[in-house]
Amino acid sequence: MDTSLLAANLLSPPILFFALGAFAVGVGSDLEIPTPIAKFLSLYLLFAIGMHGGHALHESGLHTSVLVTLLAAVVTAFVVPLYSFAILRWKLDVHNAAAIAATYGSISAVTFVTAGAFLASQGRTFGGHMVAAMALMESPAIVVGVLLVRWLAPAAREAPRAALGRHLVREACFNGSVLLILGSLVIGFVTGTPGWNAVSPFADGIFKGMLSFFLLDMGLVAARRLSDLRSAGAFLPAFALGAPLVNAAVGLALARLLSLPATDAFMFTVLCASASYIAVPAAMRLAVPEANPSLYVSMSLAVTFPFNIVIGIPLYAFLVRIWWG
Amino acid sequence: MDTSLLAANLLSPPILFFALGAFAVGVGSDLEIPTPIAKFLSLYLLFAIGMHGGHALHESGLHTSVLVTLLAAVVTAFVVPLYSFAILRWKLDVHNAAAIAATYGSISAVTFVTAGAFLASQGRTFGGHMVAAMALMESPAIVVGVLLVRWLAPAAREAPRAALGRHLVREACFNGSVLLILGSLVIGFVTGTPGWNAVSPFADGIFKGMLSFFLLDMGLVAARRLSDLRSAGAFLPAFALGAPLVNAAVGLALARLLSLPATDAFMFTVLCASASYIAVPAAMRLAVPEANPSLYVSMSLAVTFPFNIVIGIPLYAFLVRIWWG
Amino acid sequence: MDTSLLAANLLSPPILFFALGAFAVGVGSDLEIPTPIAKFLSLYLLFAIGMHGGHALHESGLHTSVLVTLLAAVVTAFVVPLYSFAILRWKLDVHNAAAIAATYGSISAVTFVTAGAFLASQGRTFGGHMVAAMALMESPAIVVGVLLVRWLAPAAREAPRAALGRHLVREACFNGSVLLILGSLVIGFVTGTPGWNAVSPFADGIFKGMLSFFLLDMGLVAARRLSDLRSAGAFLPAFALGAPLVNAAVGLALARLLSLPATDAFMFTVLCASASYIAVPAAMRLAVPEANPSLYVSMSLAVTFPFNIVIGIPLYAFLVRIWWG
Amino acid sequence: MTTVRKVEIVTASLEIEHVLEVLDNEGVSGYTVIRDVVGRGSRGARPGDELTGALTNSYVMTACSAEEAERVVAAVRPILKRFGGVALVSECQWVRH
Amino acid sequence: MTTVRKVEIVTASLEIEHVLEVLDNEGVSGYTVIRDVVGRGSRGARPGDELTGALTNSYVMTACSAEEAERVVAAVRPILKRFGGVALVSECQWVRH
Amino acid sequence: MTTVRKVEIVTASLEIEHVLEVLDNEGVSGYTVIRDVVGRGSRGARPGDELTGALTNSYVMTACSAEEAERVVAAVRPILKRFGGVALVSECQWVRH
Ligand SMILES: Nc1ncnc2c1ncn2[C@@H]1O[C@H](COP(=O)(O)O)[C@@H](O)[C@H]1O
Ligand SMILES: Nc1ncnc2c1ncn2[C@@H]1O[C@H](COP(=O)(O)O)[C@@H](O)[C@H]1O
Ligand SMILES: Nc1ncnc2c1ncn2[C@@H]1O[C@H](COP(=O)(O)O)[C@@H](O)[C@H]1O
Ligand code: NA
Ligand code: NA
Ligand code: NA
Repeated sequence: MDTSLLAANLLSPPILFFALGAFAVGVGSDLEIPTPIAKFLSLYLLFAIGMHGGHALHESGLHTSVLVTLLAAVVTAFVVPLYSFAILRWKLDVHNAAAIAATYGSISAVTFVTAGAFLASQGRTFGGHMVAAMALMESPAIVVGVLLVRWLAPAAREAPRAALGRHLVREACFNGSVLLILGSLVIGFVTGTPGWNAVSPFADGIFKGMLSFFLLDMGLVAARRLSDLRSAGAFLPAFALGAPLVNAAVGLALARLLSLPATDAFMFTVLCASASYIAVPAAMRLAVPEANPSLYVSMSLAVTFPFNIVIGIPLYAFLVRIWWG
Repeated sequence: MDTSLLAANLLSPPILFFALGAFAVGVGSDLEIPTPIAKFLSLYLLFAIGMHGGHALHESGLHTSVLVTLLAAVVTAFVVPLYSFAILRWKLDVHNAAAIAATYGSISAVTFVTAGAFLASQGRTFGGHMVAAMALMESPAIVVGVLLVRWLAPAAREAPRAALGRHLVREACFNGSVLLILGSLVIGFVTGTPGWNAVSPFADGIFKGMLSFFLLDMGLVAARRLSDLRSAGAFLPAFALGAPLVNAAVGLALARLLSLPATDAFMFTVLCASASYIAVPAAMRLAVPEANPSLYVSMSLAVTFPFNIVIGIPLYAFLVRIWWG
Repeated sequence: MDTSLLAANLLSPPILFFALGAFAVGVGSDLEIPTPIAKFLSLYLLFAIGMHGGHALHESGLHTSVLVTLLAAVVTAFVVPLYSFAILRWKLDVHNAAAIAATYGSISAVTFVTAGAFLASQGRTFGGHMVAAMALMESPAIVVGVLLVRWLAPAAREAPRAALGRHLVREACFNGSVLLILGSLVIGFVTGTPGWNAVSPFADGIFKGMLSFFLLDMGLVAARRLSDLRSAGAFLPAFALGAPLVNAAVGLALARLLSLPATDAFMFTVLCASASYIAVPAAMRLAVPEANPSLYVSMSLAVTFPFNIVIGIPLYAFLVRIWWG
Repeated sequence: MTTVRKVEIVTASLEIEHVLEVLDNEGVSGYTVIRDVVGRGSRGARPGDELTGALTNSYVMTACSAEEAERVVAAVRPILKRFGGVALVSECQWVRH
Repeated sequence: MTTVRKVEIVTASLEIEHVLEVLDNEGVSGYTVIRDVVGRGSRGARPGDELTGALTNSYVMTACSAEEAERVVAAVRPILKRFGGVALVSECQWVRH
Repeated sequence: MTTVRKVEIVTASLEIEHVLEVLDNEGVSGYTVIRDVVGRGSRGARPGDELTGALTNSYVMTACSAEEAERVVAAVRPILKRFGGVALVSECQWVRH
């Protein structure tokens, strides 16, 4: 792998603040971001990403090629949790396998924006519709995860079917973070350039700084979580490192097949490789309470997320560069 | 009414984020802004509005015409709660009538800034002293509301008079939000251009973004509150829709009488039409605990506020355009 | 003292917002900044100061003169608490004397940035390594304070020694605020100009506004604290006013001896004169729980901090101007 | 002062609406909720540092009659069984004003 | 361990200073306050999502002697009567250190 | 429902990790923590408005057996002695699910 890509990624404030957070936990520091602030930063990022994507989509318009990409994104988001489940069932019960499969089928918005910042630091941009793709990839895995449990876990079959449908839609589509990013995307799209100009000092100007701050908190939380995986054996950490690679390969292949432009292909690959730690845990906690959250949250937050932002992003960029030329 | 004004208002990020918040509650989403963040955004808006107005006042200076406007504002703020009380007494007891009258006699800073953003989107500005007018219009209604209760509610008459005076001044003038906006106004005035340059990236640059975020929260809270009014019959919702129209008419007439410039007239009308949901509820909760907060808060927040920002603002602008030419 | 310096300092938004906060407490207002927001603002300031200093250090490079200044800073930070302790022991027990000595040996980052803003308002800048000096001056006083207790307080001698070392390092060097400012400094240094450009709208653009907001909260907290000192006699308030003057004199003399440039000398003097109210209280609360936090926190926050930002800063600037010419 | 039962329930924040519905249905005169408490139990830690509320608890307390307490306890038991948490019942004196 | 009374009071946040003054006047040895709790009672919901603290409650707890508890209860009763809220008294063991 | 002890501890937030370690060591089945409570006691006010957590308290509650309660109390006593705070023990019914 090209070391300049690795360096470009590592020498950025967001990544280094993530490392600082992890370091703070390692040395037993009492550094702490108050919970309401962490939640605000997370809402801010969704707001900013959505507005940005909506504006970009407004600029580029809705071509057929855009629609093809969006379709591919949705299909991938349905397929990834299915094969992940098959692999996970090898070692885990239905509930945990389904919850982890949903986690890896969905996406991480912060991984996405870190990849975007990585591109931007090289003066490159990606299509605004990739944000739409991201928003569309959040929910399908939740649906798949819940349905897998309903079909395959004996006890769950008895639960009333009516409630299921209503809950499923609410959790999958009106989940707070899904709703905020989709809503911001639509608002960014319909308010166009005047709307973007009005909010861009907030949504764009201070973005990297807010992202750095948020990643500081992610570093703290991820490092605290790492210990939860200690007692879980080697299978889950291995899955948490292997899944992004396999899913990235799937993403790359699909992007190649659809002849996406290089930067869109890169962002799509990152989406496939990333795993959710906000929307899906919230949904699984309610829909599959039998699964152990410290497993799926820790795998995604403490292993896959750091792996992707530190090694994955430059690696996927390297592969795209080779393959796309 | 001119539909282009309606569209200009509706197609702005703040209004659409308000709608997104209301939509989120409607579909049962778990989207939520942490309470400390909502409070921070609200303090931020007061800080920013105050600094902005103080700076504008510094630029324009304190003419006689400015002083006339301020005087008119104060007089209106004493008169509106009086006739509102007379109407409300028709259906309500003294305590609730007084609390609601105070609510409608005072103003809403967020309605004011939304109107300001509406003007700005058309490349127009208003006089900085209108912020001073706003600040001066917050408190009189509190004084009137408390005095009405003291004079007309039998039980309250026995309470010690000494405590009343001290409390009344504290609640009316040193209420947190009144103090912050007045204080920021004074600071913006005395620090002049260097002061404004120092804080403007914070107080001005990110303003529209912060406002959008705050309105998202207002949408959530307003929609949750709407249900509180269901059991209250038709009178209160009708008052909550009628009062802004009547008060706007009073404001327009007075502005015409005083020959205010068109944009100042518009802002003054918006102030008259708006109702408080921060300063007054806090004061009434303490001074008139017998009144039911879910009535006055809900009317103001869930009916009058949305009415004003969605329909009222373009309507008042339309009327000013007709009348001022 | 030159009154124009005093005016330049007083007529800045941060100082006036501090006064507004104190005024709000004085008149019994319910104005309040939510705790998580205050903590966020405090973390933000450390982040911004650190990144800014790191970037400036990157621009200027690490000369010998820089290293000499850093060494002088560390030595001062070890010496000040020693003589402070000697004075304080005259009236106080070992525990309280050590805790207060540590408080005055360490520094206040907000005093430092207020001084920086004062310079900036006159179009002058200071060397980025002064931020490094500040970060290095936070911890030594904690070490000295804890060791003084261990050596001189009879009961403490029995505590296990092993735990002491580990705790001491953790409290002194990995204390949340020390770690964040040092970490940001290093990140600002290694990411250089691209890093700074990425975060500067956040770390620099909105800085003065955030600082004003934070000082509003400091004004509130300081004024509330003032009453804690009422019952404590005249010695402690006298120390809280005298210590900054004595320590400033030490700082000035040392700066002169080392021929620091005028602006660096000024900032160094401010550091010496300032007292900690974040890092040291947190450390002392754990390491010397026998000491009374309402003494050391109140002295530093309610007396020394306001004294420094209102009178101290223009006074030290005046002295530097006289001596450096 | 009347002798009443104090029922205290800790469960996942995401389930708290559900518990409050139960309280409303059983007709208790009121309740007090503390949001975002954290803890540890048989299902591991709920450290509350999650970026959503997925891993925090909430605490609900209601003062009610012995019969209401029994009905509340019966109605929340299945929720606690499925989503985890504890319910504690004790006796106390309610100061009627 | 000493047998003491635990007095728990929930009332409007805006009135809490008033309650704390009462506690200070009655000479209890200390108290613990949880700010910004929410709830529902005879005066409707206090959902705490207000943009000021106007509609949130606070919770105060003090461990004190039976006599102090009686005096505290008598003194807070009028506050609760006017501004709403509950006061609960129970018995517990205080671990003297 | 089983009769258990409820142990409630309030101490400095900075010491709370220490108390939780004690609870883990004594093998209680779980606990609930409320962070950032404020108060006043023999060591003065802990108003919680500090810019760090240096002057706030935390509250921990655990439902456990009488023997566990005794061990917990014995183990936290030195912490409370050094850093201040209170520990209260009462009896209640635990709704086993
Ligand atoms: N013995 C206990 N005492 C106090 N709180 C408990 C106890 N057990 C569980 N909890 C609380 O209930 C939550 C869920 O418990 P569990 O379902 O056992 O994991 C925990 O996170 C704690 O907050
Ligand atoms: N039965 C109850 N149990 C617990 N908390 C209550 C109860 N009744 C009222 N409260 C609390 O006291 C507040 C004011 O009650 P009220 O004055 O009855 O509206 C409510 O918002 C609740 O937080
Ligand atoms: N009698 C009491 N009742 C309730 N809480 C108390 C009591 N005494 C102390 N506390 C709490 O424990 C903390 C430390 O107490 P102390 O060590 O006595 O200063 C106080 O800040 C209160 O939060
Ligand atoms: Na994925
Ligand atoms: Na009005
Ligand atoms: Na110093």
